[in-house]
Amino acid sequence: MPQPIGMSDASLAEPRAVAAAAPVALSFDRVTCRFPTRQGRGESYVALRDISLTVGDGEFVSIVGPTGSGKSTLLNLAAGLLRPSEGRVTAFGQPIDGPNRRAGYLSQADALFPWATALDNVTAGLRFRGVSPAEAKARGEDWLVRTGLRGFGDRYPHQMSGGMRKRVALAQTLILDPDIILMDEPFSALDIQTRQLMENELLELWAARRRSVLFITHDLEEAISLSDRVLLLSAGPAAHVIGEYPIDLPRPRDVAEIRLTPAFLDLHRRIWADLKAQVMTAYGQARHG
Amino acid sequence: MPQPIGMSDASLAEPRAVAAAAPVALSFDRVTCRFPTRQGRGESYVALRDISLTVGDGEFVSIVGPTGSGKSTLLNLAAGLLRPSEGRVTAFGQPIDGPNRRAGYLSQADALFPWATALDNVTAGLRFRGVSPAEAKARGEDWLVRTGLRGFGDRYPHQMSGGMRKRVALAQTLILDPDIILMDEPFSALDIQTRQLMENELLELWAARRRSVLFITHDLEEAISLSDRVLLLSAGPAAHVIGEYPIDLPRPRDVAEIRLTPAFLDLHRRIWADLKAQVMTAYGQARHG
Amino acid sequence: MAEPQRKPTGGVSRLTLLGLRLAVLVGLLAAWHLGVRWGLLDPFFFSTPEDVIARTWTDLGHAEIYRHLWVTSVETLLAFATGTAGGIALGFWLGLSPIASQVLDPYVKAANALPRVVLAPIFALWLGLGIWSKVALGFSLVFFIVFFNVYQGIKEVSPVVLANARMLGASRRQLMTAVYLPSALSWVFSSLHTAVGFALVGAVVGEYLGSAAGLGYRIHQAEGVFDTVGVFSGMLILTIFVIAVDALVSRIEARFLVWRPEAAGRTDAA
Amino acid sequence: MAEPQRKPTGGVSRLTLLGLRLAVLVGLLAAWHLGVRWGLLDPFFFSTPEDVIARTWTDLGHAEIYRHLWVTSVETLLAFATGTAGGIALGFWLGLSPIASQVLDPYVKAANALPRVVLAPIFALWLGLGIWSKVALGFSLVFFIVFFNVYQGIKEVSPVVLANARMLGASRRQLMTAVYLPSALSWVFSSLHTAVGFALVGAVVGEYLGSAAGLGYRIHQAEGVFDTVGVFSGMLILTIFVIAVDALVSRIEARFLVWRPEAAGRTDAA
Amino acid sequence: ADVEKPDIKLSVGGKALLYYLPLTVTEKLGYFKDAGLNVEISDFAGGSQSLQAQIGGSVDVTTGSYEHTIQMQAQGKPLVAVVDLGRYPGIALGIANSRVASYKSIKDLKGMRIGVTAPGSSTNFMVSYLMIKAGLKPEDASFIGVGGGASAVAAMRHGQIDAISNTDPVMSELETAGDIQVIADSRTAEGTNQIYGGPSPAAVLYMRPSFIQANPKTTQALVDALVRGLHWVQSHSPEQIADLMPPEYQGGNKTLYTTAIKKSLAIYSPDGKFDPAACANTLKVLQVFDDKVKAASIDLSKTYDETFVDQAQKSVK
Ligand SMILES: Nc1ncnc2c1ncn2[C@@H]1O[C@H](COP(=O)(O)OP(=O)(O)OP(=O)(O)O)[C@@H](O)[C@H]1O
Ligand SMILES: Nc1ncnc2c1ncn2[C@@H]1O[C@H](COP(=O)(O)OP(=O)(O)OP(=O)(O)O)[C@@H](O)[C@H]1O
Ligand SMILES: [Mg+2]
Ligand SMILES: [Mg+2]
Repeated sequence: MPQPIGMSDASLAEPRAVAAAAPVALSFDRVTCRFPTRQGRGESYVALRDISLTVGDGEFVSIVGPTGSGKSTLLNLAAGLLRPSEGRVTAFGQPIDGPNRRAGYLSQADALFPWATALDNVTAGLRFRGVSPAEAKARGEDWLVRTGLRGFGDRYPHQMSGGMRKRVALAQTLILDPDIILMDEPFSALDIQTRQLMENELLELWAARRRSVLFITHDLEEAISLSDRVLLLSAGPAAHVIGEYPIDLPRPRDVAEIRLTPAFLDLHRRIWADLKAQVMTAYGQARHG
Repeated sequence: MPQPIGMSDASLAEPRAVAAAAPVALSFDRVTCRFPTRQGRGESYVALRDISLTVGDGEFVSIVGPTGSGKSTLLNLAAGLLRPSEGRVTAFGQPIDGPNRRAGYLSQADALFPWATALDNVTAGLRFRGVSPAEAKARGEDWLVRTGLRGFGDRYPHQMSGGMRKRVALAQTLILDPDIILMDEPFSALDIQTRQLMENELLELWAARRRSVLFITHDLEEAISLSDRVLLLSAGPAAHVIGEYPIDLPRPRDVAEIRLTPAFLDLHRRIWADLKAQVMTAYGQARHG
Repeated sequence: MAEPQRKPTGGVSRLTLLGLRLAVLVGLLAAWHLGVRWGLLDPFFFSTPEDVIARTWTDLGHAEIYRHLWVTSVETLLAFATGTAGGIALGFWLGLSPIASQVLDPYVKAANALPRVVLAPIFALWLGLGIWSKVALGFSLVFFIVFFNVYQGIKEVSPVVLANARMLGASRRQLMTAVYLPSALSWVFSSLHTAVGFALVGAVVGEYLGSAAGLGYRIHQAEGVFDTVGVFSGMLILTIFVIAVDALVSRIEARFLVWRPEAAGRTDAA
Repeated sequence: MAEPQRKPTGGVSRLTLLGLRLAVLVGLLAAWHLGVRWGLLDPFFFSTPEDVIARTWTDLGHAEIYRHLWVTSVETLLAFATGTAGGIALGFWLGLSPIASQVLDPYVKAANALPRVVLAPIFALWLGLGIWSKVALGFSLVFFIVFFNVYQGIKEVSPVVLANARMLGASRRQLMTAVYLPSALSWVFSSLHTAVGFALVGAVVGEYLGSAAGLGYRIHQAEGVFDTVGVFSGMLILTIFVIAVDALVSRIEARFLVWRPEAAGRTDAA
Repeated sequence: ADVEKPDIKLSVGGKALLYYLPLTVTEKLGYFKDAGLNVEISDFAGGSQSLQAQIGGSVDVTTGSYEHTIQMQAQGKPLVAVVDLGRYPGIALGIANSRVASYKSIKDLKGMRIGVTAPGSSTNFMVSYLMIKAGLKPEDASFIGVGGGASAVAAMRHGQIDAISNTDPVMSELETAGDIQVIADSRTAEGTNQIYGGPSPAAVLYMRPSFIQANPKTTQALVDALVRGLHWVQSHSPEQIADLMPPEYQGGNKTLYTTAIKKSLAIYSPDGKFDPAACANTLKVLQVFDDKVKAASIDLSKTYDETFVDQAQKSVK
């Protein structure tokens, strides 16, 4: 079961320095990912180059980075929906081949089943696992309430607002209580208030069960207030991890209150400066270079 | 052409008090919008009730409100893609019947043509208007650069990241320079840095041509830093405008800098308090009642 | 209580619709009648609408026709059911197994191109002259139509939704029932509308080529004695029959596809 | 230079594929051969694979067959082209005009259910005995298959994308070329794969029912004198022909649908 | 030869059937060419389709059953036969071997499943006629359309029918293989006499009267060529005839084909002339089954025109 993976090579970011001793939930070992562009012409775009990182068991890791840098790609690799062109990805020491069964994945795009109601969407995973319909319904209703969707259980996706659909997707993933939770901008379609409610809900859940989380967001405040560690991805092409920031804020946290503490503001300022530089590169590259 | 519309009824929010004298780009007059739910059973859900609001010519108006309150529905009405169940919507004094030809609409969902490259997507509107291919290409390339997508012109939507697609959609709408710009959370998929760059780009453009803008966002700071006026929508069902906040910050603004001014912070605090109350209602309703 | 309307076009009242449909029917009949009257259409080949309707009316008054209709219906429905089931099954198999699909692709296409009329004797040989050889002929038409659509429908399943189901732990079987099947349903139904017609064609042609009963037999008999009225009246009965079956398919379709947005639906749904 | 791979299944090498296909072919031929050998299949009805191949081989060495093949090809391609064009045109019209579609719906379905074989004399009457009556028969099959799919394809257009195009100022015409057509393309192509086969069936059956040349004519002749070898060899040639045409359709399809994600594509694309 | 219309379109329903053998013989020997004609032969699935092509005007002339001229006269579409290719219908009725033991007379057809080429065709009529003569009603048996090729053979071999009424080569194939016992045979003078009480014209060349009026010389040339063909058939052995036919007609089994020719040889008219009594025989049969023919008053003399054959007797040696 969980075993640390020995790695001997050096890389720009050295995440193992932090997590090496702890059991490892997710590990990227010198992963490179290329996409073919222009069918048939053999050209390709290097999205990620030589990424090494780990997520410890029970650790909450966030990834921030400029748009288009490769965050979603990274998450797809962790989910086992993409295979790396080079290097390897392991979950609890097992190489990932095909969908990562120990992970739950909330994707950036709308991935609800359009032919199922909100309740049926939320309970889909339970039904796949053979949970009895009655129990699935009860637990599903509970999750609808938790995500503020009480009474909307019989709506089809096209009858819900963007934010409502996102919350259904959230409930759909979390109801299964997976060992590894992969989330790609889960809260970006929500207003700030609802978002904070959801963030607290997630933190509560995480504190109770201590699952491993890999979390992608554009909101640096969100990243800091939730995580144990924030990783900064460089601008693409050939994105790699260029910064790693352990967040040593005390737990339990309230995401609204913690933002006002000086320690938070300090961390925010530091990461922000690095992130800004990255975005300027990305944008400058695309715009002028 | 632009004429003020006389309205005699009273409503909770009185937007006309501000904009009545100026020419009116967009006007909602006691608009109610119902959706049938559960096919065939004749039940219906009242999304918006009795909404009256106006957007003056050249005015930048933002709408904030809890998720699921009816913001997108409002914008669909303004775009002429939905018809109100009651009341009427006019653009420059003309009732809207079918797609509002004077408006550009950036929808919340991914609405790019999946079969067209980024460049072809950006220039689609120009080609519909009979602009020569060469000119369309030149202007399209220019917009790709402006949105930081130089060199990605030949990618298909499925080959781009979420943020990249959103920027293509932005360019697609703005390249046509419509009289009324309707935007539904255009920047929520972008990281903060890129978002600020895009916001400044939008402000610059707006300052230069003085188009009317109706802007939906979840980010209150964004709403304040961009707008002339912020409208607050109540939680659904039967959402209505419960607050209206003229933003008298000086122009031109830099969206990053203005957030640090005391006037901004003051406005932010006021609106935030109201918004928070709304969200708590919405969430409480759904969760407990 | 006006609901938000999507498009100015669309709904006409049921009555207007019926009126328009009748107008088209009357127009067609009038054109036919006048065509024969004015000598543009030779009654030897086309008969006249009044004769055909009169004959159909008398025929429908006799028990005899119902025996034939019954035989044809049974054949049609069996061909439709088996062809649909077979097409869906093979469509799923090949749609989900890239290797099998690549290997079998040329054979499926070749089989689709075989002229069924030529195969009729072989069907008769294997399945006898009773209803089964007609069912086989109908099957061989329905099967391919359904197959190609199901196969394509499988390929069109949204990769995002599919990946989501995988991550939620769906087994292969569950993927099938929970993702592929509902997603491919509109493809399936589209093919069924074509297939209903072809099932009937298969049954009738089968009867026409060799049988002892059924509408195709009657038509063939009428044709043998150059009784055009009989031929057309047979086809009229066929037509009425197939419209009834198709209405059934449409009703089932509406039942299965409740979850879809209307034509010009929401613009914030991805 | 491995690209990121999506699924462990999927690609087998071209050579393996060819090998597997050949294996299936050989398997089929062996089953046939042994079936005849062991008396399960009566050679009177089934001939033997070696005879069929030998006959096909000799036939292909004579100029005669190419004349027939040429006639059939021309008919097939014409039926395919006209049927496709007609199906797409009507599909678009009815797909975009809800009133027309509701009014004409029963008539289209009725027409689809008419047994074409019975109509063959009328086609001959109107179009003569040359290739056109065969084209008409093929047309009447292809048309409906394409029509129903195009019609459904139009209905499946994403409302979000459609609304976007409207807001961008697309005229009705432009909506058609810029949205409906590309969006419905996969439906169209799916129908074309079925349609190729049916175009050929139409042509061959037309020839079979009455003609002076073509592969159907040859098959009919062979059948009349119990020349099973000739019947099967004719079908073999048909088969080869249709596979070639279908490969062409697939190639065009690949060309038109470059924009699609592969089967298990991105999960952040809506 | 100077004909009005050298390019002639001819329709036939099943050219490979022995019923139409003289046509193929004439074509193969090049007699049409000799007469200055360029004949394009379109082959149809059955006689009624080839008749429809004639009525529709798609073809100029047709080789088909003499019955058609009567049936069409009843429908107001006069056709005129100009040369008789077959004296006897060439149809035979056979009983499956398994039923032979219990078969005594036509009356025993009652309750049987009888295969005919198509419902309403002359193979059907012949059986029905026999049944009526024997005091049965046609409804006493069930008639199954089995076509005229391999499908007919299959139906009999696989026990799907108890009796079969068909033409050659189907009947010869079944007889040779010992599947059936022939009980009525209109391939011979004697058999035809038994069934109809005299000969009854089978295949003829017919056309619309207007065609004859407009193209008398062409018509004469066609008749001349076919009469030459008939003479050739009379003066050659079945083997020689089989050799003349296109190789694919033999279906890979020359012996069977030759046997079939031998069996059918008697049905071909030696001179192409019409026999009024025979024509009346045909009418008599039709009046029993065809309501339209029964209702109409048929002028038999308008259904055929002997002038061309008579002329041909002089010119063709
Ligand atoms: N299938 C593909 N084909 C070609 N390029 C691709 C493909 N998928 C992703 N890319 C490219 O890989 C890069 C990274 O994409 P990814 O979606 O991982 O970015 P991201 O960091 O998630 O961005 P965002 O914050 O906008 O969601 C982008 O430049 C994108 O264009
Ligand atoms: N077609 C529909 N059928 C039924 N209900 C609908 C339909 N469209 C919208 N609604 C309902 O109307 C309400 C408002 O939806 P809308 O999309 O306008 O919200 P929103 O303010 O844009 O939310 P978000 O911030 O999450 O995008 C929601 O409760 C939604 O469920
Ligand atoms: Mg992403
Ligand atoms: Mg919205």
